[in-house]
Amino acid sequence: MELLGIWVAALLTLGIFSFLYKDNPVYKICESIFIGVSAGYWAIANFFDALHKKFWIGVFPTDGSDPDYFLWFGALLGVLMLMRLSSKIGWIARWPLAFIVGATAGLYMMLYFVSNAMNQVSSTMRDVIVVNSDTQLIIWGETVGSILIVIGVVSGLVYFFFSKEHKGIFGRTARVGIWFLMITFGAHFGYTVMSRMSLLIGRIDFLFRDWLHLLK
Amino acid sequence: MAQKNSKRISIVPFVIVISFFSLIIFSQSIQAQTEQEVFDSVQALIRQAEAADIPPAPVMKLQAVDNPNDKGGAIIVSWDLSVDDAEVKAYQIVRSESKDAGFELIGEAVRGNNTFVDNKVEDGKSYFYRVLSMKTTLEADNTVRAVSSLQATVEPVVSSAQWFYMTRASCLFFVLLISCAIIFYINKAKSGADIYVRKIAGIDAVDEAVGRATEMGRKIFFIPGIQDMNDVQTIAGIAILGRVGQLAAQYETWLEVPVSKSLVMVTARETLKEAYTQVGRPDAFNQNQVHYLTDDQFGYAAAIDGMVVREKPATIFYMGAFFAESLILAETGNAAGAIQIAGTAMPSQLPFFVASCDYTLLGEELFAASAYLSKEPRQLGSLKGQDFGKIIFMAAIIIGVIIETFTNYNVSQYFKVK
Amino acid sequence: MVSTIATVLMWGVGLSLIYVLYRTIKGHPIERRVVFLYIALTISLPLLMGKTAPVPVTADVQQLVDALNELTPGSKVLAAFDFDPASAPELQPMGVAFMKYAFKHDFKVIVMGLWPQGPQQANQAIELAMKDEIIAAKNLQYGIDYVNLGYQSGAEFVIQYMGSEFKRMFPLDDRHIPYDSLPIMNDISNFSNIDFIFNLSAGKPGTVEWIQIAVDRFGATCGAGNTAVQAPQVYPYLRSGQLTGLLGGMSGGAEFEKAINEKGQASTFIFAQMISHATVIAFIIMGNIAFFITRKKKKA
Amino acid sequence: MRREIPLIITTVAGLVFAVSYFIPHWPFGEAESIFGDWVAIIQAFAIWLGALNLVKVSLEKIYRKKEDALYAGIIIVCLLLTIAVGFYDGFTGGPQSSFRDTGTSFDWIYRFVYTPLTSTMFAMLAFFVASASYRAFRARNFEATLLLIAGFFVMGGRVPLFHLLLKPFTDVPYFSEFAGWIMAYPLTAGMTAIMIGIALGIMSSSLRIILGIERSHIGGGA
Repeated sequence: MELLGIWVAALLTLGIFSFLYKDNPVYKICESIFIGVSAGYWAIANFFDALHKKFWIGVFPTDGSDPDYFLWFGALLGVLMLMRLSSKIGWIARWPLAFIVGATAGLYMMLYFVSNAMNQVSSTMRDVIVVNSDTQLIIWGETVGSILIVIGVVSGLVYFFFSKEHKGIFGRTARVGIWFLMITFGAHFGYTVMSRMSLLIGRIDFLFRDWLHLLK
Repeated sequence: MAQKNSKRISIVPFVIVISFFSLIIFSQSIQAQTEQEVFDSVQALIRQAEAADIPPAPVMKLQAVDNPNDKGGAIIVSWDLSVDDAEVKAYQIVRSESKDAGFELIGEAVRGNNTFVDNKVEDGKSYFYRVLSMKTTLEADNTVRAVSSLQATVEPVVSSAQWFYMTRASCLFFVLLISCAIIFYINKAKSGADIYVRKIAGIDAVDEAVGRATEMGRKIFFIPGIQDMNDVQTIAGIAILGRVGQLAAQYETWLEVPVSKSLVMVTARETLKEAYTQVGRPDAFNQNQVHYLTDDQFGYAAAIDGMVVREKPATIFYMGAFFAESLILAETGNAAGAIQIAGTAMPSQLPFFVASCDYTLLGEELFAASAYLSKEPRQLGSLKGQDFGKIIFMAAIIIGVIIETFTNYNVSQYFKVK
Repeated sequence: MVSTIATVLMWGVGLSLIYVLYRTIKGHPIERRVVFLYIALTISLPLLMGKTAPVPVTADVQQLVDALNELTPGSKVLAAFDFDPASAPELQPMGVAFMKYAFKHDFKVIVMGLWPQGPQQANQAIELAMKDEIIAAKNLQYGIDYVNLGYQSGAEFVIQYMGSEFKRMFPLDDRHIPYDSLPIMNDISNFSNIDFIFNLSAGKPGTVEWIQIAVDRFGATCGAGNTAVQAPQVYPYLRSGQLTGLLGGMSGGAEFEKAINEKGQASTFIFAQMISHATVIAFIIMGNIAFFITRKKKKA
Repeated sequence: MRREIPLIITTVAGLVFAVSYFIPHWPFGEAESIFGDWVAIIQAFAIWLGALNLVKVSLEKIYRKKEDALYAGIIIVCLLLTIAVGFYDGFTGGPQSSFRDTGTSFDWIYRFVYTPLTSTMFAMLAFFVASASYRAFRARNFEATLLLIAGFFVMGGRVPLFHLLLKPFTDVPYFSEFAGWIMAYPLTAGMTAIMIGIALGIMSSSLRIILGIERSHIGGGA
């Protein structure tokens, strides 16, 4: 089974890569298999791990604890969600959707405000002069860095400020802001290249090692 | 009008932030500094304790308190490490409802840890705790023997739920402040007040790009990304499509919108039809300008790829949510020599657009552009409210850094929310 | 033998770039598929050459290793595997190295995933770690020394409820054993009983959500390994101390393997990674040289 | 009715989550827990909705005998096959076992069909990045130049590439440290500004949803 598996995996890999030459039926077949298997995988995982584990065990406990009747409401909302498949009563799927949207909005509002705004403001608000606690000397690399962070954050926010025209000192600050943003995107760019190459290395390694046995 | 507005907004937040900081500094300066004394006494105790052999010395300063700021059901047991911490295998936490008997093991904390949170308590009941410093020794006959010494709490402790997270008070203040600002500006925009939005380079370039396509007699492509209408970026993209549509209608240039979601197709058709009508050219609108390709990510990219190579459009717009296909699209457009204007809030795709397109709307600029072009009060008001928030945070950072650097006050802790 | 041929071919590929540069300057850039071929070669050949490269351990990685070193035997570590096989080349080596480290240091490991594929990847990582001789000798028991809680739907909401009660989200573990029958979970109710969270993340839900909820709301300590695409987005959390240590992409994995002295997959890949970066850099430079020459000509 | 009920549901759910951040006491703490269970269950149903919808769309394609009917058929067969194998392994595995245990047929599908397909899909991006870097990434203005230079140092510094080039002269990994410095300071600064902006954006849209000013998710305008 293992050997058959490796051959199947290798052929599917090559099938997807055939897209690089041009879009072709083999690629489309592999892609269709992918879509089907992927949806099936998610469905199975959610059946056993979420619906069985969370709902079924909750309302029919096996360890003698009290059943949690509230879970039935959750299941009811879930079933309403499935109504979307019908065009006649599909509108009722908006109820569970409204619940999810509302809950997410409520949770996100505080999560993002706290972790991404307040705590970041707090971490930017530091003594910019970094001193080595033993020698009492200024650590220049970190001090310059800390000052850069303050300048970068403030000028970046100025760039994303839309109620005032970018003129004069405001405009020049925004210009500095965009430099910081560009360095940020540049670093993102470098990391993205790294990521993509890693994935390809992983695939080629599979072909060479497990399939062709060129590597040990 | 706009100028006056922007002046007012830049003073109010500063006043708020400065008064917030003054309050902090005032309250901090009246706090006594007794931390050091407590620390010294503990050190003295530790020095007094002899280095006992077996069992390890008991923990010190054991205390059990109700977990503050929670919905009840938790008690925090904490102690100062045994002086023989290095020998200790684990601190065993035992609990009883009476002071002298009926203790049960409820958990262990490994060496070096000085707290244990007991999450299995009932609110309203009194509990007594004991912590055993336990170590195991291997006897001559190869059996493991555990020895321990204990320390007990004297006062009973009761857990309860609290009504408010005190540590989150400053957070609540800023949430309310900014929320009020957003609601205020939305209402103001709804009542017809003029809300100013600054110039955005990519949007200014739209006229030029459409004009160029007209001169060259070639097509314009508008690509609204691969997400459905439930994504705010797609909605923002469609708002920009309205503007592009108006210009295309005026210049009589063929605008083509290939989409990957059927709902986007319907919306884009309506938007374009309206845009053509607004500039008095409803007859020039053709349903087939907006057409569906495929839902699939790479399939969509490959199809557009083919269209661009065959038809060599003069201008291509990418406005919406893009994922990995952004690369393929931007590369092909670039090779075909088109002017490319992109806008997305996907941080991992922005670098590729910046490097290969002529103009790029970065993140929030996309939403601002959409607010500016659609003139919708909800969007305009929110934009202004968010700007208010930005000013608050900018002011806080600048003043905070100055205070932190040149004084001894620790103001950053009031922004750190736990 | 294979590696010698690969080395010779690699030099050939490198030299042929000069011709590519010449063509590009002349205004006849090579076709897209030829670029594809170059990438395929500059990744395949270095892999076959079987070389490694020295990796200096960076501060972000060292911070994570330091935090792990501070944990004592018996510490309870939550390992959240939030990725799918698509990102496995980057994250799986980190997962394997972490498991080896944790088992060798006698941590109690609790595995879970917010992505359904995560627990399956974790099983593979544990399986591989168990093959290590030292770890095999320990004869670790499922349910006592480690456990796989499986996946639960609800993304960030799962973390939110784990903050008050793990059991509520995982009444059964992955093998359908009730929570209360697992000795390892005996004195674990929520994050307050967990000493360290190690998160491997390829997107959403992932490190950002763990920080926002487990760390900022419930006071846990969290270190993470991220795909390189996501890593830059979490750097602000690193500075603010919300995140304790970060492994970014393949190079982060290789540095981690070096720092904890567990040579693994990432270390063997880093040479190919390096050559592929060199190729991309070369292509960017060539493209831009041609761009500036043609622009000058137009102006003149 | 059709409009009001979803609106009320949204507001109640949103308020419970926002308020319980500040008030842990009954009823908010409890309501939050119960709602959280529901979210997990609804999201699991949503995944099934997606799978069923895929079947529906594919069946429609086959019905209309479109050119991609063959592919639609493959999708349905693979989907049903995976689900069938998963159910079989999940229900017949006996006690203390899981559908994802090593050695099950479902694990075979995972290892040898799902894994190669999904990872190869993403691995293809490596090729596209390379060709775009050659044909499209130009230092066309100051901003793009800055971006490419930062990318250059990060790409070369995060792997031992520049370190090896410098090796004949010094053993200190200057380029690695410089790449680390870019990440620790300028990147962190830019990213923090973006994060604060996004946080405010999410806050304002959440606020609009909770207060019922934004209704697009329930199919209504302003």
